[in-house]
Amino acid sequence: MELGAIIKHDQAKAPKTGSWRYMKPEVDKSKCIGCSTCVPYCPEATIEIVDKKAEIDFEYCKGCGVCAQVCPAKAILMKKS
Amino acid sequence: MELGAIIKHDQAKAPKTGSWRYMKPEVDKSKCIGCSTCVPYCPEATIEIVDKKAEIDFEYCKGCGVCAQVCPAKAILMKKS
Amino acid sequence: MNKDLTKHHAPGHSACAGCAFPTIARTVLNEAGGPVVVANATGCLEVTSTLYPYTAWKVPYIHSAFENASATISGVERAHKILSQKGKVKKETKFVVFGGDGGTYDIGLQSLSGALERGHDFLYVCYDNGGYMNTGNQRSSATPYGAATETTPTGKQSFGKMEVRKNLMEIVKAHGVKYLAQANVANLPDLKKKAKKAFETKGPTFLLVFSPCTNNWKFPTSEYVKIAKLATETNFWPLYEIENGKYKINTAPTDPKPVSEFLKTQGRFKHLFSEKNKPVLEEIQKMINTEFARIAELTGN
Amino acid sequence: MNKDLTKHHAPGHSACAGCAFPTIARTVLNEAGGPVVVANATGCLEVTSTLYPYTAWKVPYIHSAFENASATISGVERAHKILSQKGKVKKETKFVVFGGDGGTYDIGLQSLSGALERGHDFLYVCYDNGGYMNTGNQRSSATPYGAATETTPTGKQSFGKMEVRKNLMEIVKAHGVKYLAQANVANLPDLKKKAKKAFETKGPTFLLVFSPCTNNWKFPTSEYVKIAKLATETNFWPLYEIENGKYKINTAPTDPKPVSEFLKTQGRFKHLFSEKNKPVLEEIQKMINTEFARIAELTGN
Amino acid sequence: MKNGKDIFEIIFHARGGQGAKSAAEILAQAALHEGKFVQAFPSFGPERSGAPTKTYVRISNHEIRTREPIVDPDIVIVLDETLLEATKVTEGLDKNEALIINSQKPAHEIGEMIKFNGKIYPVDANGISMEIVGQPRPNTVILGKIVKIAEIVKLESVVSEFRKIFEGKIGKENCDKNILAIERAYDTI
Amino acid sequence: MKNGKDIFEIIFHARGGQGAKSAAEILAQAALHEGKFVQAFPSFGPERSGAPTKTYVRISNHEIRTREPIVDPDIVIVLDETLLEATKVTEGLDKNEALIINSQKPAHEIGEMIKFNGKIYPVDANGISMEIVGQPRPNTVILGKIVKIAEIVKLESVVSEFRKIFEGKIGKENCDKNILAIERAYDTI
Amino acid sequence: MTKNTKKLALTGAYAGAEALKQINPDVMAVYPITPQTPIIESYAKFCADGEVETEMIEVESEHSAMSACVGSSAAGARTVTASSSQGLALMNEVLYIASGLRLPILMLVSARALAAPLNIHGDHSDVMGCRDSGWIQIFCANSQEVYDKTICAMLLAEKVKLPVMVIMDGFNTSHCVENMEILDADAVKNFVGEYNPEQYLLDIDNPITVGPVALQNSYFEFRRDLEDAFENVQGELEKIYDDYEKISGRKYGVVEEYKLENADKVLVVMGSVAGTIKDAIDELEKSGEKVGLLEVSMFRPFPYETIKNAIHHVSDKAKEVIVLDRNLTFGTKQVLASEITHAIKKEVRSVVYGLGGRDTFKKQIIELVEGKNETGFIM
Amino acid sequence: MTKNTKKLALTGAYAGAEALKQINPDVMAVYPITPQTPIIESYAKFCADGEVETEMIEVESEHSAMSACVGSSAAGARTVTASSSQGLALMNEVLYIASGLRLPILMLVSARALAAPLNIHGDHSDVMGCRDSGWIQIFCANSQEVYDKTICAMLLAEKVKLPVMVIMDGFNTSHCVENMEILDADAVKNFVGEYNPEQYLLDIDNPITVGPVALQNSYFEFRRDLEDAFENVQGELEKIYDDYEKISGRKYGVVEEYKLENADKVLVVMGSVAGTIKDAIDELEKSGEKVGLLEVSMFRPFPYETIKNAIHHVSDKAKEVIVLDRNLTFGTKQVLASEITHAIKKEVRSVVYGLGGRDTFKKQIIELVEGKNETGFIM
Ligand SMILES: Cc1ncc(C[n+]2csc(CCOP(=O)(O)OP(=O)(O)O)c2C)c(N)n1
Ligand SMILES: Cc1ncc(C[n+]2csc(CCOP(=O)(O)OP(=O)(O)O)c2C)c(N)n1
Ligand code: SF4
Ligand code: SF4
Ligand code: SF4
Ligand code: SF4
Ligand code: SF4
Ligand code: SF4
Ligand SMILES: [Mg+2]
Ligand SMILES: [Mg+2]
Repeated sequence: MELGAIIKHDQAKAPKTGSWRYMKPEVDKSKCIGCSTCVPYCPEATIEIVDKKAEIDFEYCKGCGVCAQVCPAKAILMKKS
Repeated sequence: MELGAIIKHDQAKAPKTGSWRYMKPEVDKSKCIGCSTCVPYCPEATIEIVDKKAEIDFEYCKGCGVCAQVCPAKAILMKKS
Repeated sequence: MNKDLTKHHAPGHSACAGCAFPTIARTVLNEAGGPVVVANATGCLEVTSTLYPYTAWKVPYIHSAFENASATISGVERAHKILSQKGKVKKETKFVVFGGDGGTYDIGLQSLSGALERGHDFLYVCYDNGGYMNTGNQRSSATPYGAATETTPTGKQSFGKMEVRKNLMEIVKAHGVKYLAQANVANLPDLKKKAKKAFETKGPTFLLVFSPCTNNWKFPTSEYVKIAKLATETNFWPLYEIENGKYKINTAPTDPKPVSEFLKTQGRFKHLFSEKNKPVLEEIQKMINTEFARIAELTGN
Repeated sequence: MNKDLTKHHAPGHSACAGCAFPTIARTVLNEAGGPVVVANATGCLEVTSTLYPYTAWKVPYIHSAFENASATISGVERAHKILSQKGKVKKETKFVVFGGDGGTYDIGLQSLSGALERGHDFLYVCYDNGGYMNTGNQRSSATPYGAATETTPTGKQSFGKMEVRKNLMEIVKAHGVKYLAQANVANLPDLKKKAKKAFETKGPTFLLVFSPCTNNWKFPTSEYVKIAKLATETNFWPLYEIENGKYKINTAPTDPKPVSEFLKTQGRFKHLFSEKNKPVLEEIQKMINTEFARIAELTGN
Repeated sequence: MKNGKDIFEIIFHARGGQGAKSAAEILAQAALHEGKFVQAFPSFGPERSGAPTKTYVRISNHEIRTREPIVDPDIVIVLDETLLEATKVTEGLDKNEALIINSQKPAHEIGEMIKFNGKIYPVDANGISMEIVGQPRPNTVILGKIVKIAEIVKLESVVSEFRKIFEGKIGKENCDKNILAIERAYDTI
Repeated sequence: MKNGKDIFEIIFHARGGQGAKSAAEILAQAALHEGKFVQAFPSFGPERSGAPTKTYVRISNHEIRTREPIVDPDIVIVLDETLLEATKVTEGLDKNEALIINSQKPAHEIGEMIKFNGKIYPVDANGISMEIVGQPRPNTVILGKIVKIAEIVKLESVVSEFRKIFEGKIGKENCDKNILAIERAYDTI
Repeated sequence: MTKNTKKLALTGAYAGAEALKQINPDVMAVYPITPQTPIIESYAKFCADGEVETEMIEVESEHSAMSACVGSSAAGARTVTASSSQGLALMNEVLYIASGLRLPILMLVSARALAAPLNIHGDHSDVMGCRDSGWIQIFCANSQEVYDKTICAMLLAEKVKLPVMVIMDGFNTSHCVENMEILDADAVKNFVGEYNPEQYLLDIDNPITVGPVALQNSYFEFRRDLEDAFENVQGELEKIYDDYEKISGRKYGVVEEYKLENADKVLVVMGSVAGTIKDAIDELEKSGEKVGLLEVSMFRPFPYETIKNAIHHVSDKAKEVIVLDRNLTFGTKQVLASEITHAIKKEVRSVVYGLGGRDTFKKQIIELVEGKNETGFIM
Repeated sequence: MTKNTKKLALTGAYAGAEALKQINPDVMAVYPITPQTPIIESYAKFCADGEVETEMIEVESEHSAMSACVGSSAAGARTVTASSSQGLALMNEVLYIASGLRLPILMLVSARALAAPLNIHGDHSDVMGCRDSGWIQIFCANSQEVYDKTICAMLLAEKVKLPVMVIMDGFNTSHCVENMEILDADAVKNFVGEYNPEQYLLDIDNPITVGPVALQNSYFEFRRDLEDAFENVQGELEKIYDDYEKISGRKYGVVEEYKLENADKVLVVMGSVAGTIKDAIDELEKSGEKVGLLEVSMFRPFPYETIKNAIHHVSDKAKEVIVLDRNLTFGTKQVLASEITHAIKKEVRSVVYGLGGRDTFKKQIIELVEGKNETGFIM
C-alpha cells in the first residue's frame, strides 16, 4: 500500500463514470455552431470542440444533460442510452 | 467532596486577600469628601462610604493603590504596611 | 476529455451527475497561472475527488479534516516560505483552499479567521451549496431562510430553516482582507476575473461561489446553470467584490425577477408555495431587497 | 466589603492586585436587573474567581472550557426556554458570557459565531486585555500591533507583534447583532448604560470592554484607571456602539492626545520608544487615526 | 415462502437517487406485517445521484442474525437497465433464480446481452409509472412484479405499506395512482 | 558546604512578581558554576502579582534526584516582611537553622513577632537597593546576604551569574549598581 | 409487561431516535456526521411536527454540540446528543469535562472508523479512542438493543450521575432495517420518569458554581470520586435491566451469552458481528465443534468479575478464548483482548476484524475457529 | 564524543527548547498552554533574535496548531510543536490524522491533568488520553533526558515516518531547574542531518494527493501498515540511542533500570518521580529491603519483551511488582499496570499517584513498599 495513503493522479485508475449514464447526450453536428457554451459547464469536462463541433468523451460523460440545457442552438439531445 | 466539584459561594471560605497587601491605603478622613470615585474602581470592592467617608475593608484589600490613584481629593495615602 | 479543462481536476470523480462544483474548482485553478497547491476541507468535493485508489487532482493536494483546511494551508504556505528561504524549494507557488459552506461558515470559520488574521498568502474559495451535502443535506448557517433540509424539515410547526444566512462576506471583510468577491458558477467570465484578481493580490483573499446541488436542492441534473443564473437574476445572489474595502457590484439585473422564480425551481423550497407559507415567501423577497440595497448603498452609487 | 458591589462577584478572588476585570464583571452584572446566569471561558477571570473550595460568584456560574463558553450558554439558554415552557423553571433570567480576548477573538470565535447565528438570547462580554494573560502573556489576535509579549518578544529581528489587531467589533456586527458596543473600564457610567441596553435587547448582544493588565502590560498596580482613560483619550480605544447597524460614538476626545501618551505608560511598549522603532510608533499613530476616522465616518457625522 | 425456503435473499441494483432503498423498505415492512423476519440494508458507500448502488433484503420465517452482505441472492432486481453494462448483476444467481429488470426489452434479448440463462422477468416499470402516475417511479412500481415472482409477501401487504408510508407525503390521489401502477406491474406478464 | 552538609535546602517566600524565581535561579546557576548539583523550582500555582509564593532551591555535592518540595529547609528567605503575618515561614526550621528576611526591624523583634528562637538575619534589602540602584530590587540584593550566611556559593560566582543574565537586559551601568547592592548586602551585619 | 407494544422493522438509527422520542428529552444539541445523521434527522422531524417537547440545538461543530450539552445538563435539563467518528474525536476535550462535572448526558454513537485516511464506515476506533474519558459505554448488537438500551441508559445516567454512550455499529446496525418491537409511549414515559436534579444552574435561588479550578489539594479527590461512581454502575444497570424486563419482557445483562455452557472454545465480541457469529457457531456445532459466544455489552465500566464467572468454566479448560476487536491499537495489545486477559487471567487469541467497514463473513469466523487463519486479522 | 559540551542548569522546558533550537526545524506551529508556555516562549525569543531559521506559526487553537503541523510536514518541512492537557485533547482528532498520514512531526508535551475540574498541574492524563492515536510516546525523567530524547526523537520520527511525543512531567520537570549538559550546536546539526522526504506537497513537479478517502476495500490495509510501522520503532530507536551515545556519552534505552539485579521487589514508573523513588530505594536498602526500579521510557510502542527480560528474574520470585500510574482510568485497570501485567504475565500491584500535581514524597514510597499503604493510592 502507498505510504500514508498518499496517491498520485493516474487516469488509468479513474472509474469510468460513463457507466453512470442513464440518458445520453447526442450532438447534432448539423445544428452545432461550435460556440463552446457547453464546454466549460460540463461537470465532467468531457466536451471538446473538434473541427468546430462539440465532441463528447463518453468514457466519463454521466449523462446529466447540462450541455443540452445550456446549448443555445439546441444542438444536443438527451436520449435514453 | 462535592459532587462533580460543584461549589457554592461561602464568604467564610474566601482567602483573606488582605495578606497580599504590601502597601496599605490610609484614608485621610479629613480630606475625604465622600465623592465615591474610589468605590467602584477598587478591584476588591472593599470600599464603602460610611458617614460620607471612604472606609476600607482590610480583610480583602490587596493594597493595589488604585483608590489612591483615582481619588480627586488625594485623600488616600499608600503606606508600607 | 477536454485537455484545457482538466489540467488540475480530471474526470473520473464521483460528484453527482450535474453537480456544479467541478466547474468552479477547475475554473479557479486555471487562473493560478503557475504552480498551485490545493487544500480541501471534508465535503462533497473532497470525497468525490479522492476515492482511493484514484485521485482526480493533478496538482498537489491535501485533505486533513473538515474544520481545518485554513490551518492546514497555513502550514503549507509557511513551509514554502522557509524552504524557499533555505533554497530547498524553487518555485513560486499559489495556495488555494476549497471548502464547502459547512466547512467555511460553520466548523471551519475559526480556522479561516485565524489564517486571515495571520495574513497567509492564499486564496480561500468557498463553494456554497447552502448545506451539508456530503452528509445528506443538513442545515448549515449558509442554508437560505425557509429552505427545507433534513435537520430543518417542514412540519406542522416548521416552514424549514428559521434563521437567516450568516453573512460570510461581511465577516471575512471585517478581517481586513484586501480582495474578496461573491461569484456564481453560472457566470464564468466573472468568476475567472475574480479568481485572477485574487491570485494577484498578496495576502489572504476570498471567493464565495454559488454552487447548486442537484441532489439535495432537488432539481433535475441538467439545470444547475439555469438555476444559478436565476439566483443572480433575482438578486438572490448578487455578484460583487470588495477591493481594499471598496464595494463594487459587477453585474446586476436591471429589472430583477421576483425571487420566487428562483425558489420554485427547487424541491427544497416547494413548501413555500403553499397558502400557509405565503408570508414566508414575502419575507424572503423583502430580505433580498434589503440586502441588495445594502450592498448597492455601500458601492457608493 | 461593599454590599452593593458584591451582589454577584465577591472579594477573596485571586486576581492580581490592581487588576481591572473585577470591576467590569460586577458592573455589567449589576445591570441585569434580575436573575442572571454566568458562563465563563477559561482565563484570568475564571481562574481567579473559582479556586476550590471558594467561589467568588454569588450567581449561578458555569465554566466548561476555554473555547466553548458561547456553546455552553447556548445549552443553558435553551434549557431555560424549554424548562420554562414545561413549567419547571419560573423565573425570567438573563444569560451572560464573560470571555477574555483570547477566548473570544481566537479559540472561542467559532463558538461565539455559532451562538450569534442561532440567535440565543444572551450577552457576550469580552474583557480585552490584549493577550493570553492567564498563561503569562502570550500574543492573541487582540494584542496591539507593536506590543511585546512572550511569544512576540522584541529581538534583533522583531519589534513585538507584527500583525494588526483583529477587528472583533466588525466581525460580530457582521452577524447582524442588534446591539454591540465598545466600552472601557475607566468609564463606568458608559459601561453601565451599554450593559443595560444590551440586557434589554432581545437576542444576542455584545460588549467589548477595555481591561488593563497590570501584571503583563507592566505598569504599577495603582494605574489601571489612568491607563484605561488614556486609551480613550488617545483614540486607541474609542467608545462607540452599533445599534441596529447604526454607529454612534459615545464620547470622544475633542483633541485626542498622541497615542504615545498611552503607550509609554506600559512596559510592553517600552521598546517602541527607541530610535530604531520610531517608524513603528508613527505607523501605530496612523492606524489609530485611520480606524477612528473609519468609525466616525460610519456614524454618518 | 416459495419453494419452502426458509430465508429469501434479494439484491436491488439501482442508481443513487432511484429509490431502491424505499422499495426495499416497503418490501421489508410488508413482510414484517405478515409476521416475517426481515432485514434490509444498503451496500454502504458515499452514494451520489447516478452512481450504481446495491441494496440487500432478507425475508425469513426465523430470526435473521447474520450481517453478511448477500452473495447468493434468490432474486436480483435491476431498476435501471443501463446498469447491465457496468455491473455484473447476475453474480451469485443460478439458473433457477430470477432476475427482474425494469426494461422494455424481451427477456431473451436481455439474457443474450448479459449471458444469463436463468429466469429473466422484464417489466416496463418506467412506462407503467409514466402512464399511470405521470412520473417515472420504477422503484415502487417494480414491487408489483417482485411480489408476483418471488411470492414472499402478499400484494395487499405491499400496497398497504405503501399507503402507510406515502399517503401522508404525496397525498391520497397520487398515492392511489402509484398503487394502481404497482398492481399493474403485478399483473403484467 | 557549611557544616559539611551534603545537601543544602532553601525556601524563598515572596509575593508573585517579586522575583524570587530569578533570585533562586541566580543562586542555582552560581552553584552550578562551582561544580555543584542544583535544583530550583517554584511551588506551582496560578501565580498572581501580590499572592504569596514559595520557591525551592537545593544545592548539593551529589546528584539531586528527589522531586519532593522542601519540607525541612536549612535556610528560609523572606523577601517581604509583610508575609510574616499570613505565612508560617519558619515551618520546618529548627533553631540552628536560619531565617533571612528583608526588613529594617532588628532580629529580636522579628523573633518575638513570629515566635521563632532560631537565627534571624534581617537585611534592609529594599533600603539598600533603593539607595544604590534607585529601585526596589530586594530579590537580587538579598542574595548577598544568603551567600554570606549560607556559605554554599561564593560571592563572585553570584556576581558573575548576575552579570551573565542581566547585563544584556539592563545594561552595564545598571548591572554594576545591582552588583554593588548585592555586595553591600553581603557586607552588612 | 406493558401492552400495546408495536412490532416494527427499523434501522438502529431510527430505533434510537424512536427511543429518544419516547424519552422526550428537554434538549438535544447535535452536529451531523455519517452514519449518525438518520438519528438526528428523524428527531428534527419529530420536532418539526411537534411530536416532542425538545429544544434541538443545531450547532456549528461537535465540540460545541457537547459543550451545549454540558450547559444544558448543568442547567438542569434532560439532555441527549448523538455523534460518531471525527465528531467524537473533535469533542474529546469536552467528554472529559462532562464526566468530571458528573452530568448525566446520553449520547447515541454510530461507531465509525477514524481518519486518516478518511473512512465513513463502521468500526470501533472512535469509541475506543474515548474509552477513558469517564463515560459509561454500552454496546448494542441490533436495532432492538439500541431502542431498549437507550431507554435504560437515560435512567442509568441520571441514577449514577455519569454520562453514557449507547453505541451501535455504524451502518451495520445504524442503517440496517430489522425486526424490533417498541413499547407503548406511556410505558416508557413512566419508566424514565421525570428528571429532577438536586443541584442545577437554573435554580436561581440556590446559586452554584460549576466547573471550578481544583489544584493539588483537591483534584485527586475529585478523580477518586469519579472512579468510585463507576463502582456502582454495574449494580444500578442490572437493577434497571430487571425493571425493564418487567415492562418489555426483554432481559439484558452487562454481557450476553450464547451456547457458552458446553463450549470448548469461546469467542468474545462487541457489537453487531455477534449475529453472524451465532450463525457460525450453529454451523460449527453441526460439525461437532462446541463454540460459545460472549458478547460484552457494558464496556465501561468493564465487568471483569461477570466475565470471569461467565467463561471461567470454559477458559479453564478451553483450548482457546478468541477475542475479536473491531479496532486496531498501535504498538500495544488490542483493547478488548487486553481486558479479557485481565478478566480471566489467561492469554487469549487476539483478532482484529471489520476495520473501516470491512465485511465479516460467517465463513471467515468458521475458518478462524478451525485454526485456518492464524494471522490475527479477519480481512 | 563531541567536545565543547556545556554544563548548564535548565528547566525541562528550556532544555527542550534548547534541543529544538539546535535541531533548527523549518516550522513550529504552536498555541500556548500551561505548563508548555516556557518552551514556546523561549523559542519565540530565538526567532525574534534570528538564532534559528524557523517559521513560527502562532495559531488560534491547538486544533489549528496540529493542523498547521500536518500541512507543514506534508509540505516537506521539518516540523515541531509543543502542547499539554486541554490542548492535547482539543487536537485529538488531528493526532490520528498526523499518524495516519505518516508525518514525522515532533511534539514536546508538558504533561498535565485534564479538566473537569480544571487543574494546571502535572500528571499523565493528557498523554494517556491519546496513547492510541498512532504516535510514538517517549517519557523523560529530567531536563537532561528532555534535551537528549528530543534530539533523538526528531531523527526517529523521520526514520520510521511516524509522529513522536517527547513527554516531560508538567512543572515537576518542565519548571524545575537542574543540572544538565548540552552538546555543541554542530554536533547536533550533524546528528539530525537534513530532512529530505521522498514525497512532499511542494514537489510541484511530482504532484501527490495527501489524505484521500479509503473505504471498505483499503482502509484496513492502511491501518495494518501503520501497525507494521510500529514494529520497527524500538529497533530504530535503539540504534539512534547507540549513535547518540557516541556523541554525548549518555546511553539510553527504551527502559531504564535501577538496582534491579538483586531486587526482591520492583517499582515500575514513568516520568519524573523516578528520582524520588531512587532515593527511597537507597534508603530502603539500608534497612535491608532490596527494591529495584524499572522506568518505562518508550511507552508507545510498548516494549513488552524488553520489560519481561528486565524483570522476569525478579517478577518470577518477587514478592511484588508495584506499578505506579500517574493517571486514573475509570471502570478499568490502570494503564501502565495493565501493560506490565501483559509483559510479565503476572498480576501486579497497581497504585495511582500524583494526580493533578499532588506531590509524592520519599516517605510515601517507602510506606508503600513496606506494605503500610494498601489503598492503591498515594495521596
Ligand atoms: C468533525 C467532523 N464533523 C462532521 C463531519 C461530517 N461531515 C463531513 S462533510 C460534512 C458536510 C460538508 O458540508 P459542506 O462543507 O457544506 O460541503 P458540501 O458537502 O456541502 O460540499 C459533514 C457534516 C466530519 N467529517 N468531521
Ligand atoms: C484548549 C485550551 N488551550 C489552551 C489553554 C490554556 N489557556 C488557558 S487561559 C488561556 C489564555 C486566556 O486568554 P484570554 O482569553 O485573553 O483571557 P485572560 O487570561 O487574558 O484574561 C490559555 C492560553 C486552555 N485552557 N485550553
Ligand atoms: S451530459 Fe453532462 S456529463 Fe455528458 S457531456 Fe453533457 S454536460 Fe457533460
Ligand atoms: S453549446 Fe451547442 S452549439 Fe455550442 S458548441 Fe456546444 S453543442 Fe455546439
Ligand atoms: S488599595 Fe486597592 S484593594 Fe485596597 S482599597 Fe484601595 S483599591 Fe481597593
Ligand atoms: S475618592 Fe477620595 S474623596 Fe472620594 S470617597 Fe474615595 S477617598 Fe473619599
Ligand atoms: S450532493 Fe450536491 S453538492 Fe454533493 S456531489 Fe451531489 S450535487 Fe454535488
Ligand atoms: S495577569 Fe493581568 S488580567 Fe490576569 S489577573 Fe493579573 S492583572 Fe488581571
Ligand atoms: Mg455545502
Ligand atoms: Mg486576555
